[in-house]
Amino acid sequence: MSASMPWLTLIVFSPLAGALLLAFVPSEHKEAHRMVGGFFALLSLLFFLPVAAGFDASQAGLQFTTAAENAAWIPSIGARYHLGIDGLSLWLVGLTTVLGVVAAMAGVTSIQTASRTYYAGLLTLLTAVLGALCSVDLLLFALFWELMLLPLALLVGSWGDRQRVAAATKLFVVTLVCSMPMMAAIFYLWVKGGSTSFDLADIAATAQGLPVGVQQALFLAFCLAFFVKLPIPPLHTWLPEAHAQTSTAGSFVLGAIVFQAGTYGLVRFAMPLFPDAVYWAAPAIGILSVIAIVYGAIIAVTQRDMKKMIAFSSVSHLGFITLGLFAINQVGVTGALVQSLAHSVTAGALFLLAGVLIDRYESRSVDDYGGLAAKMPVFALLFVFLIMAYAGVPGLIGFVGEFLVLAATAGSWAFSLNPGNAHFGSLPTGPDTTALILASLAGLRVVVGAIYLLGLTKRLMLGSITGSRFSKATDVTWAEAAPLLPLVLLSLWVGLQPGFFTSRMDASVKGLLSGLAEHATLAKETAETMAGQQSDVESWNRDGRSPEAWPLQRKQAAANGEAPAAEGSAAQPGAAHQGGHP
Amino acid sequence: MNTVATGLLAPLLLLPLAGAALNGAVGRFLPKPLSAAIGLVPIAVSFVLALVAALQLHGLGGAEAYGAAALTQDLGEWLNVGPLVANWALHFDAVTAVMALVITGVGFLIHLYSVGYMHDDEGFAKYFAYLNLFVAAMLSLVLADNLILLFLGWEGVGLVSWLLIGFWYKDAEKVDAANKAFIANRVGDLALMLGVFLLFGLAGTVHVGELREWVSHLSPAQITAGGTLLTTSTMLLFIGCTGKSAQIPLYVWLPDAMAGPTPVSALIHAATMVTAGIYLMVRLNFLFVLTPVTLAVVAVIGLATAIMAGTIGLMQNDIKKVLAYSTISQLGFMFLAVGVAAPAAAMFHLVTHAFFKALLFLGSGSVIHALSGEQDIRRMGGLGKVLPSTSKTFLIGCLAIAGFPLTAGFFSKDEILWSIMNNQQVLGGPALSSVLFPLALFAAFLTALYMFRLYFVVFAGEQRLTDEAKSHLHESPAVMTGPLWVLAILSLVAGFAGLPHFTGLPNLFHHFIAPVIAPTEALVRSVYSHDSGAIWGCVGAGTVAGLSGMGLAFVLWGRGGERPARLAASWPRLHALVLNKYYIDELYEFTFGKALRIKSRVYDLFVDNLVIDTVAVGGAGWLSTFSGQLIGRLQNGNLQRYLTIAFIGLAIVLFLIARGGVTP
Amino acid sequence: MSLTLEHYLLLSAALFTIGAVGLVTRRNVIVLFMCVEIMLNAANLALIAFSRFHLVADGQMFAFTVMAVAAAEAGIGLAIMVNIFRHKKSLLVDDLNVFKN
Amino acid sequence: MIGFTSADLLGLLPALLLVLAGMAVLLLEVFQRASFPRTHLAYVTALAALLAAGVSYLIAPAEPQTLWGGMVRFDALGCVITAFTAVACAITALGSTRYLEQLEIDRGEYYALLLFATAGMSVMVSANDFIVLFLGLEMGAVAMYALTAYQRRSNLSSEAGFKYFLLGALGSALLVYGVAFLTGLTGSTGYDQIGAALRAPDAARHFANPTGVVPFLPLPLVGMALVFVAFLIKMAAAPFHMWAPDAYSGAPTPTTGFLSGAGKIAGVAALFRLFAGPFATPELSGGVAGWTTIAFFAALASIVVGNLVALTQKRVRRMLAWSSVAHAGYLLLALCALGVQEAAAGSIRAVILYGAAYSVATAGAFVVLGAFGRDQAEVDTLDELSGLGRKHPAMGLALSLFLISAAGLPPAAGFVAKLSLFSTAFAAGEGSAIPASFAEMLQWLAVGGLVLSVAGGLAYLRVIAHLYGRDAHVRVDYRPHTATTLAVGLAAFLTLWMGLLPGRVLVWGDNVAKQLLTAPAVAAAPSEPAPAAPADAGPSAPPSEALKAIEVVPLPNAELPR
Repeated sequence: MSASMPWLTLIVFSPLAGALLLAFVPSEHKEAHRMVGGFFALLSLLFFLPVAAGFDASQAGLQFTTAAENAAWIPSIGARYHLGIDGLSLWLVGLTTVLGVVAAMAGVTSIQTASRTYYAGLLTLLTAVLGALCSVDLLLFALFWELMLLPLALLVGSWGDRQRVAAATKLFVVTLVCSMPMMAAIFYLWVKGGSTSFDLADIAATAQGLPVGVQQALFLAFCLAFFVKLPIPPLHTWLPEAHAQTSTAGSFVLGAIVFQAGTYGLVRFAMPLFPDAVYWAAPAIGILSVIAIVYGAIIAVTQRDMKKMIAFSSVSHLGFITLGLFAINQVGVTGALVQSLAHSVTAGALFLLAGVLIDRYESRSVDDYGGLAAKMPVFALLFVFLIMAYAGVPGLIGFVGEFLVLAATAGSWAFSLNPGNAHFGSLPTGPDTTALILASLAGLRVVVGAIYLLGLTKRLMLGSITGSRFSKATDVTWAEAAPLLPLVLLSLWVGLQPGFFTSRMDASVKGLLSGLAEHATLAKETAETMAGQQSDVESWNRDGRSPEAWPLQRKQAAANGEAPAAEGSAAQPGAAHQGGHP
Repeated sequence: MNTVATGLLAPLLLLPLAGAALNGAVGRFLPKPLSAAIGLVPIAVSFVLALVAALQLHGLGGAEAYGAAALTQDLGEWLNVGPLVANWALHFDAVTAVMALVITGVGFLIHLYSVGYMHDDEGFAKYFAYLNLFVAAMLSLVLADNLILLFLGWEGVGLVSWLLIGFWYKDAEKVDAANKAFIANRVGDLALMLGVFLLFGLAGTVHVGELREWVSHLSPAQITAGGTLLTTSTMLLFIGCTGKSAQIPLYVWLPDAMAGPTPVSALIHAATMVTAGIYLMVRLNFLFVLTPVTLAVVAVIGLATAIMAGTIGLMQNDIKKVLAYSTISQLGFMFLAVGVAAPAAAMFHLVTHAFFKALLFLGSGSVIHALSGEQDIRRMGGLGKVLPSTSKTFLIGCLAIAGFPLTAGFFSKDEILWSIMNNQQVLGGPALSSVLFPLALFAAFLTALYMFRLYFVVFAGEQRLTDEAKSHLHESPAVMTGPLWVLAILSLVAGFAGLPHFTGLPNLFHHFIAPVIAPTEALVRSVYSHDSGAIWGCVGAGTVAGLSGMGLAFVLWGRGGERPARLAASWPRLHALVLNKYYIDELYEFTFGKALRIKSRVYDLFVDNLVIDTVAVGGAGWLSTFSGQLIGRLQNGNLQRYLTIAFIGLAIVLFLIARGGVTP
Repeated sequence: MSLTLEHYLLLSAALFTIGAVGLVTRRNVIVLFMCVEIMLNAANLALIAFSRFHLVADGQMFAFTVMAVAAAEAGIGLAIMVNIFRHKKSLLVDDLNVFKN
Repeated sequence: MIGFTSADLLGLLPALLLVLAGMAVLLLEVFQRASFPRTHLAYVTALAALLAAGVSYLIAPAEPQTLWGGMVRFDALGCVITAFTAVACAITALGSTRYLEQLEIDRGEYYALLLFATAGMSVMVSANDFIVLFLGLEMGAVAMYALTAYQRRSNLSSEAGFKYFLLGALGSALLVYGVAFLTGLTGSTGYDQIGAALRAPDAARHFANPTGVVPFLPLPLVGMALVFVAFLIKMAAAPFHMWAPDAYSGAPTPTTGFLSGAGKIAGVAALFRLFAGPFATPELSGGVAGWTTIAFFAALASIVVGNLVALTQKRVRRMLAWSSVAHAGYLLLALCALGVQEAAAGSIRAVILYGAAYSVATAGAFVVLGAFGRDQAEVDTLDELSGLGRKHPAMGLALSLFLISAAGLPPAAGFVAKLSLFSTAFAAGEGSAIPASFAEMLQWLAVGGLVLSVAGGLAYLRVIAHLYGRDAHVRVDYRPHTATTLAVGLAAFLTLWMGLLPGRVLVWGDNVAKQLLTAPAVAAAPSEPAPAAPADAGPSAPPSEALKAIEVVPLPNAELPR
């Protein structure tokens, strides 16, 4: 591992350097702004390449932390400049750097006025998001987290429709209000730990020593901040309006880049800090996520404003992230992370596609369009391809995340309303009734999603051409298509070769899960005391069928030279089966 | 397991894909013959490869256990997350061989036919790209060695079906039909996915071979204890199959899917894609035999679909819709076969049906082509003389589907009928069989009735053509009639591949796929009670039903006249009910259309806008602004008020101190 | 009856209260200012009484300081009042109303 | 007592420097030609202030010393706060010159007044005796009254000045009256003597209730409360804040920043010296009815009132005035924490950082606001700021930075400062010295304060949104000047530096805390279990004795000499 260079620092701060440089470029040099913006976003991506190449997939812990990246920052309060990257954050960081370049490209067509502000805001935002995604120190994370807000509000509020400022204000206020309890929780934990350290490990030790009730409250405070970013209803209310009002580039930034920090916050901080609370809250969060999925999808059906439709669809799509994470198994967490990538790529692409039309014809209403495929065949091809990627057609990126999350949900014990069913191993642990119901309901998105996505395709692309202004419509230009191409390629790459991505997550995900299982003392106790109270179906799962019977396990056991009858949990790190195996 | 790694499978799958990519990328710049060649050659090569693979597989045969012989090819990792492992791995066993041959064989003929049929279409290259893509997706469905890859193909064919139904996308109705097909399929896909998840939860694998192995290790006690879960999972899989194979309750998309080009209807909506459900159930027959409840449900649903679709088909006036309902009905027969633990019969009927239904569709395409796009049979009639090849081959198709003795349909349908009685123990005794059998006979009767109604109305009697249709009336070119004749011959002779056992003659087909369906065979054998008298009875009854259907059709429509109309008038309500397809479409439109939209509006306007946005978020904002203004109003600029408030503050401070004090 | 510390403190409190009540009730800004001066002097009285009581000079020193500072304050205060009168031609507190929220 | 040494002089050297510079500026004003550009005076003022800041940084003692016969405490607190206020003074002076020119009120006494005010604040925080405290306070206050009413031609300015003056005078009266009661303990005005008396073994007698029936106000408590309220008036904490919005709206714009920033932290620092020194007894700080309680309710009221009303303002300066009320509330929150032994050091440190961040940012923000305008018109409403950020990127960015800092968002100084401040409330909640229910209330207040701070943050964001939002306002322009640029640059640099690397300031804070909490008079108090004893001793003392203890003693000379 080439740890000699402070790659993470370079990734995080190269956009900021560009933002500073932009301050010296006169405001009328639009081309120069684009060049600087694109170059520094690209620089960040280039610095990511050695990290991706040198990443050690077998290691669960943080990597690429050089001495300079674990140094005292504010010694008197114990805050450190501590960056690190692991399997959980690797691709989030990588994708963000790619999306930064895409956003810079999107600005070329979408942002016609005040381009310097756009690129400066974008680059600052990138630094904030990347910084948040690399932070291990909670204060540093909080700093980057809050730093995201203003550039975001600026990007959303500066270009777009008349109500954009109101929308940006709502975004700012709702997210800031919801992040304040998290700030309070961070301070509280810091104080509880003796006011000496903000480092994740120390804070975790403090957190897990607190009474369970307090842990739960703090966990909720963290979740509030992250859920509003994702967003989970009823915290989503800022999203549709912001998307509808802002420019194409603003929508892209909002819809593709920013929420990743929410995902990251959950896996890096909220979950590992409060294992007991995670198990405690999992059923409720599962139900909430499913509500998000179904609710968002259903609302999207009748939206006439295409950006609002994609926004509500995003609410639905993003529910899969929390659903997967709180399934608390390897498939789920991996699926949630992949879903996070998938949503960035596909929803971002849809916003760009919608933007192409909106920027040309200045209408967000689907009723104003029709039959464009005849005039814009390449555009139609891109559109259908990305719609299908978004709808979760197998072989494309959208399928992987959704499928993994649904599989994990159906097989999860974490959602069980009977705490006795809590299970501290990895998948599969057999079906739980609640989980099955949740998976079925979440799966409704597959159907409802098809209804509105195909409806959208039909209204925009298919049918006969409406209106004389489309009769001379020309196909997408290179400038319009360029930002889409990386997204198309990513859709295919992740869809066809998800293993390339997931294999680098595996070790860290396992580490996260074993940590959760290890430290969830109360949940385990409850599970043990209640293990007797199970339905017939559940007990069949637990007792009637031993994990050794699983073909895969036997194959692995055989590969390890073990007898097939060896304890099944050997293949499941951290497993703690309660039921007796024959 | 006697599996042999081979390099044949990847090209088999990838060649059509390459053709699709090539035609999709540059096809529109190429001359049409070249596009057609790019479309045809890969399919032809794939067919040859499939044939080679099948022969190779045949050479490996011998062992009786399931999966005894299979060719495999692993193309690398796809999904690998913890226990969830699914590779790009292909698996070619007997059932796969049958499917692959049908897909590529019938597929090739339909491609060939399309060259003529689509000749004047501006989207010629695009059409062949889609068609090749379909073949690729369908092949990946049948070649998949795990359920996730199968699901890829499953969704893939749905996607291409969407593209092809909406091929003429400028017509909004066709687009609606395409969307309807995709959405209905997605409902099934969801169930299928859930079934797979449940299986994965139970067995810890999605690999078909490993699943079979897992099943073989289950003890009877475990099967009893897990009955609910196993039944649930097979039921979910079955619901998935009803989506793709257009059975109750998800059949509604198929008639509308006729909006696509006719060869597409022949390939996708008759011969191949819609049989995917049957294929899946046969593939997983080792699971279905564990759950008799599901089997019974499959049988009942299949038969109900067969009858219902038959009655609807009787009333339709669109030539393709009649065939569509016929397809649904025939698929119902196949489901019935699966349900009565006769997967071999189901597969056999699948193959023969692929021939004669493709033939019928292509024939109808030929008619439509000849009549410049006319599809309403009321404006046809008397075409037998004008379209000799088409009418002859169409007649052969009708005979085959009606089960005329010694045609392909005769053998395959009778095997199903016979299996109902023969396997009655599997269905829990004679009670269910004795209900199913007469109804199945009725379905067979209906089949003959509506098919020959179609034949007589279209080809016999006097011409009722529009002037426009008359002006261009011509027999189709050889590139179209050629495939018709090939399929006609197959429809006549294919039956002999599956001669019934009880005749003592070799049932080649059954023998070929026996290893795959061994678990079901074993179950059937374990409860089998031989009764040869009943067998001949079954065959006879089936034949009589078919012939009487033909006869009635001749009586009613063979010579024209008012009889059908009078009959309809005497049963006005029943007629209206059937004519309107039992109002099922309206029901769906309500639940997935209107009700969903209403719900959506309510969520949007009431919950989202009013409750969350206006009341909760807006309310919080209003509250803070309002209280801010209220407090701000104190600040009226009057110094004396400031002083007063300061003194009040001071008084409060002193009160606080006085109240608390420090004294104990 | 001899005057005790209490008497002085009560007087001081009374003066302080008079000043406070005056501040709230009177309308003329000069009177308001005088009321504040009364309060200051009430405090001075208490200071001196305590000083005398403890026989420590600090309080008296403070009182002198307060007087000196009060003079300075009066200077600036009266200057401002003159300025106000120049603008408003009025010294009523109700006329000081340019600031509204 | 009599006579003083060079050490005494050294301790007050920064204040002396400021006063001398003020006098020099006055003389320069008198003897110069009319055409002489007053800008030079601004540079002189800024140099003197920065020199004073540098000196106070350099001479800061390692151990606290008592000078001037016990009347002045020479320690880190005084030095640090002097340095901060002097820097704020320098920023304000540099930022004022162009403003004054435009309004044609550029005369030397303005800068002299600034310097005197700074000197007064310096004396106030160094005070170890109520006389010195009062002197310093008034020195600063009188200068600030004059500055507020400085625009003589302006109706607004005079009225603002008068309101400030009258409330300030009321505060002075309350202060003196409160001091009178405290002096009543021993007759002395010295912090150390009063503290000793309150900490003496027989201190309970000062608090005893002679009758037990009538609500009785123990004199030291009343004295403490009056002194506290006086300072609450000075720092514009609710409900004693009413003068502030009017005064801030009327005063010359750059002055306002100085008034609200430097003035506030000087007051808080003086309070900290009192509350960590003589008032650091359980009876006075007390969980239920001591200054922690007062601070708690004042903090609550200030945070609520300040943030919510700021949200509704349409005028920028008035909005900043209201949110300064909220900031006073945050500082009071830290003051609550001072009452808890475990959190005391943290609260002092937090207040130092917050004070530094806030005073610099506020001064900077008002300087920028003052620099916008044309002819005699000033920027007042939000609309007038429209598009200025686009038109003048540097100024817009700087103003945004100051507002971000005030809103407590990164990367500006306010972020870490707010963090430190609010975490002290949590630390206090963990402490043992106050009732658990109160601790919980304190923690919830911190959470609520954080959430409410969003309202204030929104008010700031609205300004930023206008800066970048719409088209430029015709009437408003930026009046460029080197001095202004310097002032804004200095403030911006400090804001960023303290935001990203606040370590140095926090070290100062630690130093201050150490010196303040280990001061000889106080050192013994919290570390020994004894202080808790008086509270216990109270009930054990028989009532008769308690009565005797406060028996009214006739004055030695019953009749005062005439």
